[in-house]
Amino acid sequence: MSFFDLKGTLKPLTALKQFGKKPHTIEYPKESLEAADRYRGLHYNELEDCIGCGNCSTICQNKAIDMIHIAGIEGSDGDSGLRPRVDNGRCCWCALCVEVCPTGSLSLTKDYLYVSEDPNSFLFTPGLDNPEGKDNLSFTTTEEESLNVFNRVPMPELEGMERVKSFAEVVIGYNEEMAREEAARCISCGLCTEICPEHMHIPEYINAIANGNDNDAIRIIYDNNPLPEMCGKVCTRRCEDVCAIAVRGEAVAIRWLKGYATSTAKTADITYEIVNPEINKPNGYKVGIVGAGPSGLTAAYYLALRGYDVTIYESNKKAGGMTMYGIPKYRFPLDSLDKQIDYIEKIGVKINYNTKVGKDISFEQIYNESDAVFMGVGFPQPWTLGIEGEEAKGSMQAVNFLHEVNDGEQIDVGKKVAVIGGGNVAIDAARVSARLGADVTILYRRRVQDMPADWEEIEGAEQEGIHIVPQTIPVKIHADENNKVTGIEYLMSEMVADDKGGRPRPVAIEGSNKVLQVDSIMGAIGQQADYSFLDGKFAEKIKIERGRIVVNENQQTSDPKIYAGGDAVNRTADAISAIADGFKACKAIDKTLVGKTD
Amino acid sequence: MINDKNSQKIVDIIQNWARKHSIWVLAYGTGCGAIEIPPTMTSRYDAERLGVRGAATPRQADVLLVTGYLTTKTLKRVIRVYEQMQDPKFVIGFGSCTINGGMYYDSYNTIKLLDKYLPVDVYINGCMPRPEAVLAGFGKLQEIIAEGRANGAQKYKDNLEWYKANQKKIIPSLLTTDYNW
Amino acid sequence: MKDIKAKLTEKIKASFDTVSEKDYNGNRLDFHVDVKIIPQILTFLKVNLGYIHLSHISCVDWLEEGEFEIIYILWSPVEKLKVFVRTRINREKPVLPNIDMIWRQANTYEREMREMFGIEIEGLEGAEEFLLEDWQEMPPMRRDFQTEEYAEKTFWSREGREDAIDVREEIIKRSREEIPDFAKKYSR
Amino acid sequence: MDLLTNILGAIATIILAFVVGMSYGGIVRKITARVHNRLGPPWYQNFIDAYKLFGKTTAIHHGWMQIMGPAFLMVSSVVTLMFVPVLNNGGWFTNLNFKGDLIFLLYLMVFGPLGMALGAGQTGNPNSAIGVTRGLSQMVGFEIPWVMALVALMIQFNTTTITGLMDVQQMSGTWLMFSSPFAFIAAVLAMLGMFRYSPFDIVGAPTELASGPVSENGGKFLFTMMSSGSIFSFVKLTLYVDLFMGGADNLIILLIKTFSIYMIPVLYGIVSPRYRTEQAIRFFWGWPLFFGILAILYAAIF
Amino acid sequence: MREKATTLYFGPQHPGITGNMMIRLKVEGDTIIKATTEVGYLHRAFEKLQEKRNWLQSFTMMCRFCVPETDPMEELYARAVEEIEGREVPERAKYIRVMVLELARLASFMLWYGGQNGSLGLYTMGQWSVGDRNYILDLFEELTGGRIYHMYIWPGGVRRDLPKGFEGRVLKTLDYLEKRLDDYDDLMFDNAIFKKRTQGVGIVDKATAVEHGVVGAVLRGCGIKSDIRIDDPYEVYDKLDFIVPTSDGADIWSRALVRRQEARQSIRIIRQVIDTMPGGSVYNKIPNPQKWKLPKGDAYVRAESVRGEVGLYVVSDGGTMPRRVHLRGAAYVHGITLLEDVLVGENIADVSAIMNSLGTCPPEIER
Repeated sequence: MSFFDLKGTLKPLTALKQFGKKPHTIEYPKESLEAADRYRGLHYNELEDCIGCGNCSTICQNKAIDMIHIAGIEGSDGDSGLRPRVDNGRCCWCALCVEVCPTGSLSLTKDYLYVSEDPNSFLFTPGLDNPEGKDNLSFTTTEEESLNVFNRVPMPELEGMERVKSFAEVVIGYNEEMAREEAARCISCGLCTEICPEHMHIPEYINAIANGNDNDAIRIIYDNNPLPEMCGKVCTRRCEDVCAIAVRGEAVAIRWLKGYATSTAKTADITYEIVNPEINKPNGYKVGIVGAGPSGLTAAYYLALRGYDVTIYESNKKAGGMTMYGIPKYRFPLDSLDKQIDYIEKIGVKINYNTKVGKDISFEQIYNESDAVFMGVGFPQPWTLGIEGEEAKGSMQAVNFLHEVNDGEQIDVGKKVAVIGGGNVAIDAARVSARLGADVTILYRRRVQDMPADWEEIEGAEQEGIHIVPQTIPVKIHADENNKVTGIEYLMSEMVADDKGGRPRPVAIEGSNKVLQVDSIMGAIGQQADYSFLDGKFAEKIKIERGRIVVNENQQTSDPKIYAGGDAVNRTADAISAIADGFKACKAIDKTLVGKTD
Repeated sequence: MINDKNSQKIVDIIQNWARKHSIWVLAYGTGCGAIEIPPTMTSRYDAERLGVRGAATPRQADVLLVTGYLTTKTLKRVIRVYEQMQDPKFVIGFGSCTINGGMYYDSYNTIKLLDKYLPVDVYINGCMPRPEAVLAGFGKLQEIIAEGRANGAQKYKDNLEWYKANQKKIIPSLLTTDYNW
Repeated sequence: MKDIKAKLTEKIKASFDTVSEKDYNGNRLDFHVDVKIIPQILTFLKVNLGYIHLSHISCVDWLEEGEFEIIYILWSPVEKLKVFVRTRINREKPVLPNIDMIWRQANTYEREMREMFGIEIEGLEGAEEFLLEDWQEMPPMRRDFQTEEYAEKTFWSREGREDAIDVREEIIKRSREEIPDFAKKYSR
Repeated sequence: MDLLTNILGAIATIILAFVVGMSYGGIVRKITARVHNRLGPPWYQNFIDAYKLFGKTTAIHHGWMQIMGPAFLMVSSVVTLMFVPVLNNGGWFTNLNFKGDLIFLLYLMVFGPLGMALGAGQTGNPNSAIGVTRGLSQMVGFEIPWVMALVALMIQFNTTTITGLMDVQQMSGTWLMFSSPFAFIAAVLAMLGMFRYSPFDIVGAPTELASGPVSENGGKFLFTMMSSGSIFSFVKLTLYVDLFMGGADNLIILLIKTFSIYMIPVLYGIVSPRYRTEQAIRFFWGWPLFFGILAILYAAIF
Repeated sequence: MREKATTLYFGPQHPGITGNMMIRLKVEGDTIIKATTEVGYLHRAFEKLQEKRNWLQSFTMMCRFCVPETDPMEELYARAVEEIEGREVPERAKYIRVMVLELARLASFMLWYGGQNGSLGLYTMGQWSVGDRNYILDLFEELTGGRIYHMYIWPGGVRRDLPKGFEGRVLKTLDYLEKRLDDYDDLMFDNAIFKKRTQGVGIVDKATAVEHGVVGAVLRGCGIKSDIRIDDPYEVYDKLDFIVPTSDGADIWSRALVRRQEARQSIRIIRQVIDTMPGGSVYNKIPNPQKWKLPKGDAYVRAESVRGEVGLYVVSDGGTMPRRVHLRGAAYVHGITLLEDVLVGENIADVSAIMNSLGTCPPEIER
């Protein structure tokens, strides 16, 4: 230490120069800094956009977020009707809830002042309690930033022009690694299960797949669906439409995942081993089932599990109904179906093939022999186009065409084919025709985006070189002198908004006639039922409206002993609804019969 | 004259005004929220211009800032400190953890509800609250002091047994001296 | 780095025969040793091999295997190598030798381990209570100690949140779905 | 009549000292704040604080001695105030400033801290006890140069009264800070310790002793200490002005002079860390003592 | 009272204590003859809680380990998880991480400036530096959305890219701070009294340092050149040019000198980072957090915080939750055994200064 540290004494005094400077102080109540653009303040939830998936509640490590009912918000398909409420006595402002919100409805605002005397006043429903927060958003997530994985694991498929060379399955299926990765995308909200007609336990089996327990997944799937492999390939998968991830991204591939899980059980025996179904002792009741379609098989399977003696009467030589005969094999290979039918038969279901009810066996006989009858007869009869020249050779119905192809018959469709319609059947017929070597054109009344077929199917068709001509109304089929189809004449149409608020109607434009030269024409504008097997007595007894059998919520027809399901009953006309019908009928039958004895 | 009701009222108003503008905060960083106290007290936000300043010992302090979570070990000291403070005294619960456990809701060592153990006058939400929020909390406290509603200390005295029972539930070694100050 | 590791392994193996090593990418090398030779091997590493810096002591409770794993992490400022000395001890009667005469700060780690895992450290000085006070339950860092249960039992939660509904249950209720019991563990 | 005037005068003096001392405290807080780059409290903040402290309950007692501490402080400040002439030529009430008061004043000024020491020791708080020990040690430190400065003045001008020294300045027209500069320097350096601003605030250092002697005193005790401190600082400032700056003819000049001399410890305090006790004593027994001796030699030779 | 030893409780409620802990001091006069620390006032059982949180949820806890400097903890966790999982981090994210870490260091130095001087009674310094620290916190708020708890560096990168024009604002703030650091020097390092108070106080010599496993500025303050950023480089520190200051005094003064230079080095590093920052993405997305599993394994990662080396040991058992997360803060070593030993023979007036100088941070000790 120096004798006297003058510098050390005087230098600090320079600090006093700060006296004259402007204070740095922000006089808070009078003025305040605006919070940064990313400030993580209080929550805001866009109640309209929120679907109540509860992912925010799950990610919250502090259990700060509750899902509650809010007056005025009713749940519907794809919306649980619940909305998050934040306990600000727990919230740590980490914004993980925002990062995982699949819809992007939840965000944070720049507001942070929340001061109160009352400790019970810190429950806070974002969006409801701070509607003004909308203009004050700070921390939000875009699709890229979000922690949800919005991109589906791409499904390996055959190349477009490669496919048309054979009937090989187009969709190759996930391998294990892909399936795990895809399953890991699921946020397990369960919104999908509500819209699924069968209410399959979707999040559970997806989680099982994600955890690597494929066998558990199979068991969960078989809990209420005996034809999962079929569903895994051709289901209309309404679940994926309401998938929470689908709001901003691509839905979890629920269908493919189900397909993956079931495909891990290679044979019916293995399936049997994995599912290890608990079969009740025979309870002495007999159930007759008309039609071995999805609904009939489902009812049969679950009734058999419950100890019923079940017999199915099937007119064709193979079981499966429309899934067998209506779906082309490149979508749903034969061995896959066989495996499932084998498995169902293993449980103890008897299937009488080539037995047409009404012809080989009378409905009355079944009725009398059984304690309950289930009708899963479907819509085997196609609608005809109802235009001139329809009876010409080369003009056929797509359903019949598919049936024959699936039956193994060789059909010559010629070089050029026109398919009329926009549903899945139309696309199927078109793609099958393409595989038979034809150049196919699809004619549809409305626009492409109005087509009821799956977009994947439409895309697939386009990749396979199929032309789609929208907004066309066929008016006439041209035939040559041998009554062989040579072309189809159609009018172009324009879409006119419906006055009643329905979807726009196509209206033909006069004079826009065009002719397309084709060798075959396939009509695919819908099917109808064939109730000819019902004898007079039953025909009166069973109430039928607009071609559909009328049933109550238990699938019971107007005859309490007769139950019905499938396309002949429901309007959606897809396999999963049929399965749901079968399952419901099974439960109702079980309740009626077993419940009666109890 | 002091017993006269009206003059008592006037005295109260003046006194509350003085209390409102002179808030001495006990320097006790009980939890992580203490990190936002220095910015609040220093040049940027300068709480002193509102009359808020630190007090070194509980005897001199008016406000106990419970800055965040309280471990059971600290709770024991905080209770002791609170009881040493002289009336009128106030407690500000600072941060989410004082309201319902916050991030530490399942920790075996932190309490969840501060108001079970101490009478809390104002809660400031946040994890952690910004200095502005802290100042807003002081503002709220000033407001209720001015209105004469900040009577946490009285509540503590009135419900002493209830508070003591709650405290003893988690602090077996709580000193059982009488609360006589 | 490879040479250093090989040389080190060789030296260790020459002095201690029951040691097995595991190599990792980067500057890390693991030694699995028996608990009895812990003080010797650590002293050897510090004094003879220049691993003068005790970076960390950690304890992992492998409840399923009935063992505690103790990991001593050393660092040599010269060789720039992290050496993990790992040992396993029985979970039922855990005893560990004291090493705070080798590194003074080990005392803190050991006091914490004693309190948090209930591991007895032979000849350890310092107050029994380290982080906790009046603790009466089992050592809290053991995996079978259920902290949420304990917290729920001991500290109250604020009321008013009972109307919370689980989304999955709401959906199940609305669609009248029945989930089999074995599937429930996969619900979120 | 005389008695009444005296009593009223005394009360007026006390009020003046209180108000000025408190305001100075507030202004100091403001100035400090501005050097800190912040806005600071309003200048009347100390009044609010004092009033609030006065309104606080004091429910805890550590025996009579604890009350004695603040009481001693208050009494000694007030009594000291009575002995210090506020303005020149009896411009303000003369109160008790009789002949020979400078030596008496020295004793009086020690009286308060001693009483405080007793009171603080009684509280049982070790921080208080240590604080008091430090306070007394430090007092020993700065008291010596301070006494030497005063002794030098007394020798130089052959008077032991403040009024006498004031008269000397009035007559010569030169302030004592110029006519006996060494004494002034010694006194100013001692003043640094007397005001207990940094670097000599170890007594009540919050980061070490949790405010030291006053740590057990809140509410009315603290109010008493605060007001007595304010009065006492006014006393000390007035004394300095009286002794070295020729006194003041009216209140305005008094305020200006006292304030400017007050700024010395305040401003130096703002930029200084604090000395430890022994460092503080070493400081006072270094340069201040040297100047004190120099002052006495200067006085003796002169 | 000079003769007999008194027991003095320093804390937990004490303005001079850093954080919330207690030191039982046995004093003779003003001299400490024995010091016993008592910690646990801030034990929140993070490590227990993290066993019950999944890998992403655990990340939010990391920053709360030590409040004065939160980012090294986040970075450590992210790095440990990345090491176990083998996850790549985009280059830009690494640069941003370094920038955030250094800004955090700077902010922490500011706090230290305040604490060190506050403990010695120079409150002006605290008012300045803690006030100026707000400018860094403003930057943090802009970048991360939080002033104190950033929760910004997470496994796979950083949460968001830099806002527009952010680099410019950082540079502007740095320019300002650099000017202020000179002011601080005038007030603090040129101050005779500060020198007197700190020189020869709180000695940690080389032998003690090795015996106690001392790290960081305390180690550098006794002449040993050691810095994790150089010795065991992480992120992009090996590509940056900076010096590790050392000083031989082994007392508070030399540690202060070391820190003073380190603060300037931090500024230098940030400038370099901004100059050389590459483009690209900042975040290698993690899978759905609910189902995010890490392979079995463990990792021990270290970083250099203001207080010294912080280490994090993370064990994964292959599940969605950590098996064990164990933090070793610099204060864990400095705050208990070292502090107890250093305090013996010192004056009680210096306790607070020594604690600040050693970087005692109770939340880091107790976790």
